[in-house]
Amino acid sequence: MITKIGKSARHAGLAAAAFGTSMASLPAMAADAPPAIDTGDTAWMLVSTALVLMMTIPGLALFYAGMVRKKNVLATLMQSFSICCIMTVVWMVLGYSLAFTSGNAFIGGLSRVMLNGLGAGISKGSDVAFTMAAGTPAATAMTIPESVWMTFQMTFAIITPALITGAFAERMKFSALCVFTIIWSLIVYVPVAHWVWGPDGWVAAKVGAIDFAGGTVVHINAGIAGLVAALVMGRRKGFGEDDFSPYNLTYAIIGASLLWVGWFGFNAGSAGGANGRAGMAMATTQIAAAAAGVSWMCAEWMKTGKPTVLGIISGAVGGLVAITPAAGFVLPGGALMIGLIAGVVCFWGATGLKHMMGYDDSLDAFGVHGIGGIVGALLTGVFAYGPLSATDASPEGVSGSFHQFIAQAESVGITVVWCAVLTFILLKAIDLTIGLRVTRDEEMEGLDMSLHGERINS
Amino acid sequence: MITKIGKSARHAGLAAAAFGTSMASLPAMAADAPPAIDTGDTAWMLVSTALVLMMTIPGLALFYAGMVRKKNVLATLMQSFSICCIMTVVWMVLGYSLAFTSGNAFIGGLSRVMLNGLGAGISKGSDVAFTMAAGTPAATAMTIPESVWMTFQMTFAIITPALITGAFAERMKFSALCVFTIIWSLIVYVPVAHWVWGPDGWVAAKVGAIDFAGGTVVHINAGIAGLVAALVMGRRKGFGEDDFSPYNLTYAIIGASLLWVGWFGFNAGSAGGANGRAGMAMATTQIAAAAAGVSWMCAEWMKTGKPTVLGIISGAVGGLVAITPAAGFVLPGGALMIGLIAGVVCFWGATGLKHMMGYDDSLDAFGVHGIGGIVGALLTGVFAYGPLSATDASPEGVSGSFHQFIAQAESVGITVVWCAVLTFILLKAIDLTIGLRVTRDEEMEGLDMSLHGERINS
Amino acid sequence: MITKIGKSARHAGLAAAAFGTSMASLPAMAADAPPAIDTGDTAWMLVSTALVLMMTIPGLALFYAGMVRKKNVLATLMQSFSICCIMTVVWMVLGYSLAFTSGNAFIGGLSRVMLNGLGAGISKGSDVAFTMAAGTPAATAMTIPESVWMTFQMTFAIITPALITGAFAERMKFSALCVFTIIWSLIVYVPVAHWVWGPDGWVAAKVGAIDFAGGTVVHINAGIAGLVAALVMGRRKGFGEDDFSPYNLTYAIIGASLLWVGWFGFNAGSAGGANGRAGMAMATTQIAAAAAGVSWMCAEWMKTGKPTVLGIISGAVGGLVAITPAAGFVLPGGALMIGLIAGVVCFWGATGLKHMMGYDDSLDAFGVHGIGGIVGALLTGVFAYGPLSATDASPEGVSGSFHQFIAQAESVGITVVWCAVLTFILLKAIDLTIGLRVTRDEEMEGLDMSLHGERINS
Amino acid sequence: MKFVIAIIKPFKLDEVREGLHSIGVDALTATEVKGYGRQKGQTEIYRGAEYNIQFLPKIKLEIAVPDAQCDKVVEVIQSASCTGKIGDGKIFVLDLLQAIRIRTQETGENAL
Amino acid sequence: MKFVIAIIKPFKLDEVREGLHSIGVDALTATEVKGYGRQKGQTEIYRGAEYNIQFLPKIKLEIAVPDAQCDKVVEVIQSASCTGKIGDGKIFVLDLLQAIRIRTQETGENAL
Amino acid sequence: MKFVIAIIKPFKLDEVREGLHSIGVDALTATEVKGYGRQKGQTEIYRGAEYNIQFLPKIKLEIAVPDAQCDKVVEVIQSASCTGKIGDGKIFVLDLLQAIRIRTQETGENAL
Ligand SMILES: Nc1ncnc2c1ncn2[C@@H]1O[C@H](COP(=O)(O)OP(=O)(O)O)[C@@H](O)[C@H]1O
Ligand SMILES: Nc1ncnc2c1ncn2[C@@H]1O[C@H](COP(=O)(O)OP(=O)(O)O)[C@@H](O)[C@H]1O
Ligand SMILES: Nc1ncnc2c1ncn2[C@@H]1O[C@H](COP(=O)(O)OP(=O)(O)O)[C@@H](O)[C@H]1O
Repeated sequence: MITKIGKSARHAGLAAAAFGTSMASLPAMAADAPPAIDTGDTAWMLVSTALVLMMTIPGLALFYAGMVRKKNVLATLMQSFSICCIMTVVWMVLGYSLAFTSGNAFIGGLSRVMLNGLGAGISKGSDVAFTMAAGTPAATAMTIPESVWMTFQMTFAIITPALITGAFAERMKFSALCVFTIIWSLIVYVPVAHWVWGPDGWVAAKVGAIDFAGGTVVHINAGIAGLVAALVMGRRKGFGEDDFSPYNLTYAIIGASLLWVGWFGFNAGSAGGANGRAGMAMATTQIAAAAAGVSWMCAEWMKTGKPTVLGIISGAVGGLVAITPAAGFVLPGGALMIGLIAGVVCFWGATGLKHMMGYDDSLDAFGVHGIGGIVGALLTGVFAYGPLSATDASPEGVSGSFHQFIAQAESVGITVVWCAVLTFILLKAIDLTIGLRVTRDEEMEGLDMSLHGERINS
Repeated sequence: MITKIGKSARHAGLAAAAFGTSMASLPAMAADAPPAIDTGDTAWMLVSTALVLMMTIPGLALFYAGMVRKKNVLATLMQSFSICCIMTVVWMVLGYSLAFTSGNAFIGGLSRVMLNGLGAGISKGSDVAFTMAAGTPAATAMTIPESVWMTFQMTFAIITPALITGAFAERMKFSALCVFTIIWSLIVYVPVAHWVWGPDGWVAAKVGAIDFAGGTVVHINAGIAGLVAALVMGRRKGFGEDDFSPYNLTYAIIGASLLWVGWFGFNAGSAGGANGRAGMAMATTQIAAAAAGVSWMCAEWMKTGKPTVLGIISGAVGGLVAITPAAGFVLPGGALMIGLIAGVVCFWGATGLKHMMGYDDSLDAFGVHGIGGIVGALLTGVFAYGPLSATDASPEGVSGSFHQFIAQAESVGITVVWCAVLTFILLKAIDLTIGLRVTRDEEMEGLDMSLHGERINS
Repeated sequence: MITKIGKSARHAGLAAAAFGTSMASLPAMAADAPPAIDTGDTAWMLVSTALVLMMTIPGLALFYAGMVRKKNVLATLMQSFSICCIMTVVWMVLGYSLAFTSGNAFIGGLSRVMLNGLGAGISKGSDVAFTMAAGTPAATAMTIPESVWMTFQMTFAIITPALITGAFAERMKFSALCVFTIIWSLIVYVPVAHWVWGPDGWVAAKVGAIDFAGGTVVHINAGIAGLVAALVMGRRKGFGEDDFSPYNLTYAIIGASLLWVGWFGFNAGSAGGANGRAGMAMATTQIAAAAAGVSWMCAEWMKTGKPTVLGIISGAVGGLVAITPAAGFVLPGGALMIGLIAGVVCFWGATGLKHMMGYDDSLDAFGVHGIGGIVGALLTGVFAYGPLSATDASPEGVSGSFHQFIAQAESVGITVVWCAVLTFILLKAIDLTIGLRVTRDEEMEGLDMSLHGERINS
Repeated sequence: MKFVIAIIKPFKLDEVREGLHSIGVDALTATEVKGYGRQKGQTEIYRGAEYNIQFLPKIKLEIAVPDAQCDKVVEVIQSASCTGKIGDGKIFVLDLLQAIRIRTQETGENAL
Repeated sequence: MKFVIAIIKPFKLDEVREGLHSIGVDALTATEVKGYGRQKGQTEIYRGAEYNIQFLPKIKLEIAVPDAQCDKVVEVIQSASCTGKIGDGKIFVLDLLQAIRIRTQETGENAL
Repeated sequence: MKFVIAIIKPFKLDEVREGLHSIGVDALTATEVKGYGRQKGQTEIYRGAEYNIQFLPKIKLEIAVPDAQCDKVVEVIQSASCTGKIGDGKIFVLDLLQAIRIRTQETGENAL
């Protein structure tokens, strides 16, 4: 059986923004005139876009770079930065159109290739608010210009492949990374985004599982791809023997902090406007991140006797991941529980599980994003609170229940399978053609010098 | 005689936001229907919350970490980050309710324990704006959801204890820090916040002194607590003899810069919405910070012959502190004066005074935040400009005068006494139970390794 | 013949904000009552101001500091930070009034000296939106308070001289820098800003060239001043022989990333509100930055065999510069072309051209900002799309054409000549009085220690 | 006793340490140094400027050894750190008059 | 003359310097080094992975001393830097043929 | 052979290297060190606290030279790095028993 991830609820968020909080747009919607934008909602979505961009550069770039050895710091930063550049072009040329325009149930259309027509809604004296899939039965009205929606979604398409790089840090060829990013985003990310968030995706069509801000599309996707990559590429030379201690955790804390701040754009921005749901999503995001930081720290303190910096920031990021699918749908108490659980489970994922299995997920892309994403997706089914996820179509919303828990589990399963299979095939194909991994000597010398001809002098 | 700190003016800011700038809410307020939120105000307060969070992580964390020795960099970062996590939970569980719900004149009630009922205002199609203490005579209407107000205030509750850590950097036990943070915030911060900003606090009830964005509640409170802690804990081993030069001032500049940027959320956000007062608060904040940076730099240049990086950033932060109580109430000229004075006085506080008295306020939590906060509170009484602080209740607002200056001084006195006494008792109690300070050997080895088992490799 | 830069179009952006997207202000404008502010537009402009401030501190400070040698890291950071402080005061005291109030065609008036009267628009219950040059025929209505407009423009006045410092890094006296900043901003920046953006500037009066967010006023101005400074001051000792490799490119990446994020405020904020043009400006900014990063990287990869971190970030910044004059006027396809071209041309400017000519533009202030600014200004004339730049006065807007291209070229020429001549005279005057350059020994020892008495310990 | 100083390529450190371990030498001191030698001419590229980076990162090892073990130690370092490419480094042997273990005050070969 | 090399725990630096000062030795050169020795096995924990950090931060002191002062210097360093715990470090004494003070061109013991 | 150790001011590095190059010495090893000596008393000012920074950054050069070249090398270093101000540094000469070039296994003066 096929499960349905999040469309109704997601769109509910948007619909609430359109109908609820902005009085200006109400009359416009009623008449035949195209709906005007709401400046408050637009302001918040412009900011959210900037915040999510900041999550990748410099947030994630630093978070990861702070955990590698000195000889790989620049190469690790380069991965996030170059993915930001590459994905922007990919999204602009093809990705956005395939994900967010009407096509068939499996993939969107080509009407926005090269962002053709994006400027149409702007005209002197009256900016038109975007209606996704306008003219189709799946039409979803928003209160912001399409350019803002497109760019906001672009930042999600950027961070997802960037998250994966944590799994194969310190050993992947840069050319392979570029090719992987382009193809993976088009064959894994874009379809899943269309199924879940697109106007006519097949998963969205059968309401069931809910996903507020991308726990499945972004985090589980990235985590699973990371796990597959870690398995396909093998361990770093010296794994378990040499000194792999992080060069400068200061960078990792700056990165984690900017991820946290930027996540307000990710989660509260997913409300589509500056409304009550955005406020609640910000509150729950903050609470879950903090609770997970505390719970990882306590677990570690009890187990090893020392609470570490790397521990508390990893916990906080794990909490942010776990609250992502739930942010706009749970009450503060639920967020607290999700955070506390996620912190402990991610601690186990990044330490116990990884060491038990023996794969080298260098910076715990799977341990934090994969595990945290799955925990969050499941717990969303437990703690969802009806009135927060209410929509016109389903006024009572979705509440936590065993049935909902199962629906969430199925949606996780679908994503895991699709992502794992395609990622595996893609990596094997790249390995057979241009090769995935640097040579042993390059790895020993460090990627900074061998791939980019630069080094940190200090 | 007991003075009254800021409530009327503070609420004036909110009231202005509610009644003045957002047309949408006007009709709603008139009728019996619950007031709708204003999306523009909500957008700005969402952003302000993110900005104030960014002040603590990574802003303050880096500002402080950049001034310590290499062996304590991570431990110093850890203090701000862990306080962020811990205070979020404390605020959610108990702090917010005790500070911002109706109770008695000294402490709030328990109606929002665990943020119970926070989700009530969000319903499909019409988000309700928050009215603090709704149904009581002290009711204050806002134009944003309660979730946003709660989270915005949470970021203030986070940064206040984090500021204190500058006073005892490089020598406090981490377990003692956690305990201190939890108890101090509940017995010092929360009551003062209630007296000043809560709906029925005793200080607020007798209008007199004004405090726009928390000069008293946040900065004087933190500065005095820091001074007491520096005195109770004693100096660092080697103080005045060994080389205590900062490891990497780059971090301190990044931190000071992010504090500056984030302070726009702190001060302009304290207007409660995106209105003229917010704009003026942003302008005065910018001017005072810059003027104080320039004046510290010049004082130092004249005295020692060299303008230092640490000097100019300390001055700027001192200016930001000093303008905090005044931001929305003074004209640009007043802000310039406040900045110029604060820069010189904080220079004296962090250099002359500290060395004269011989206490070891490691990173000048008192010298900058305490002194700067007091300077600012007093000068607010000198430079306040009536029309900017006008409210419905007091249409001519508060203008600078000798009488006002005295009122400000009294409010400072109350805060100083309450904070000093309770902080002292608390620190002594912790010292007698779990101990405040690391052992001599741990201090020599550095807190990074001895407390957290991590180090910066470089 | 004299060309006209941008006024009509710039004001068009503002007018669109005032008339188009905010329904609240429409009735107010119609009547005689002063126009009310729009909270959504105000929220976005408050945020944009914070973002542009973040571009300079810590963005640009880190971008530059990451490229110098260890002994000059703090001094380089100090340049941006102190310019931020100094320019704030200059702008407040004199700059804003001379640039943005009615005066004559060449310079503004003195009515806002010391920001006199800035608080007038804020009154209890009704904040008045700013109308620039109210009461004159050049009146331009906005939807935000004047305090916000003033502070937003202040951040532009800050970043422009800060950009120049890249050209003479590692060798300028700090006192000379302070003097240069104050005078240069008043004799070069302020007049050009008045001609182009002021209410009655002579350039603005003869519509022709267009400049959305300051490609001419900010980037060409800074780039040319940098080139002149590099020529006047001569090369660093050891140029071309000693090891000048960057101390820590990590800082440069953080800086470039924050520049990118902050540029959303710079470009999308130049729309004057949260409207469709802001959304489109954000989208084109993102696309051009990414495309230029990719094109520099590819050019370098092909030429030297290795894609460098410094390369891709320089390319991205070059793309951001180039899109600045075009951001709100071009479609995504045009932005892609501008980015791709700018990346390659800036690569040539910072590598080929510089080495060919032999000047020591230390951090490529001219190579990136000058060249990128010129490329952008010219290409704006090629890719401008009429409907996006439409105004009431010119409903069909400006479209790319050979005629427009020539107009753009002339506007570039005017700026280049004015800036080059005055900068040259100013630098010579400073050199003859207090001296421009540190002594040889100070340069060898490093500016951190010799000018500021501080060092990075590591 | 002898004081052996070896300048090696950084990424050879682990191999050398393992080699020494296998002959029972389990104590040494390592320092990050910059080497200048024949291997000059390696260029790094910053903004297209090909800086001639004359000082290259190397690791300096210092090992105090009993006379009897000295040749063996030199041999092991040499073979473990040799790549055959320019820049492999040098080994220097100095005479060591005295050694003291701080913890125990032991002296001479007992202290190594 | 002798060339004394001491490897000590970083946090003992100030004590050693004061000890040396008290016997009139006021010049030395210090280097941050990584030490590998018996003290191995210290573990650092990163994300629950107990990395065996084999190289520990140490400070290396180099002090050129007149023959007459050598024993005293060694004694002072030994007693000031001894904690009795493993990893305290070593002191090595080498022979020093010549010393030159760059500023004045003085040589021999006058140059120390 | 001799093992020359020179402690110099950091900004003299390039000049010394050029001086050595001019007499045909093209290999050396440089380390960032902290020097403690007469030049003490330099104060750095942090928030008005005049810390007495006793350890100043210096560069240590290590150069293995054939006996014949030793005096020349010392002379060149001395003259290139002398500023006449306090803190210029020292040059120490030790005896070098053996040298091995790792790449080729050459030994003795051929290895230098
Ligand atoms: N005479 C010397 N004195 C001190 N260090 C030396 C000497 N010769 C070589 N070195 C060190 O050994 C390293 C490698 O030497 P190099 O000449 O580059 O390669 P090779 O050993 O293959 O000839 C140099 O970078 C330098 O650190
Ligand atoms: N034979 C040696 N040669 C060079 N350095 C040594 C030698 N033995 C010890 N060291 C240095 O001394 C430090 C302390 O030695 P270790 O064996 O850990 O403790 P202990 O001195 O208490 O036996 C080591 O980390 C290393 O830097
Ligand atoms: N006896 C010594 N042993 C080791 N290093 C020394 C000795 N004397 C001086 N140095 C090194 O030389 C540097 C310069 O010495 P100093 O006494 O400051 O100046 P000067 O050489 O002009 O007398 C010191 O910082 C220290 O690194």
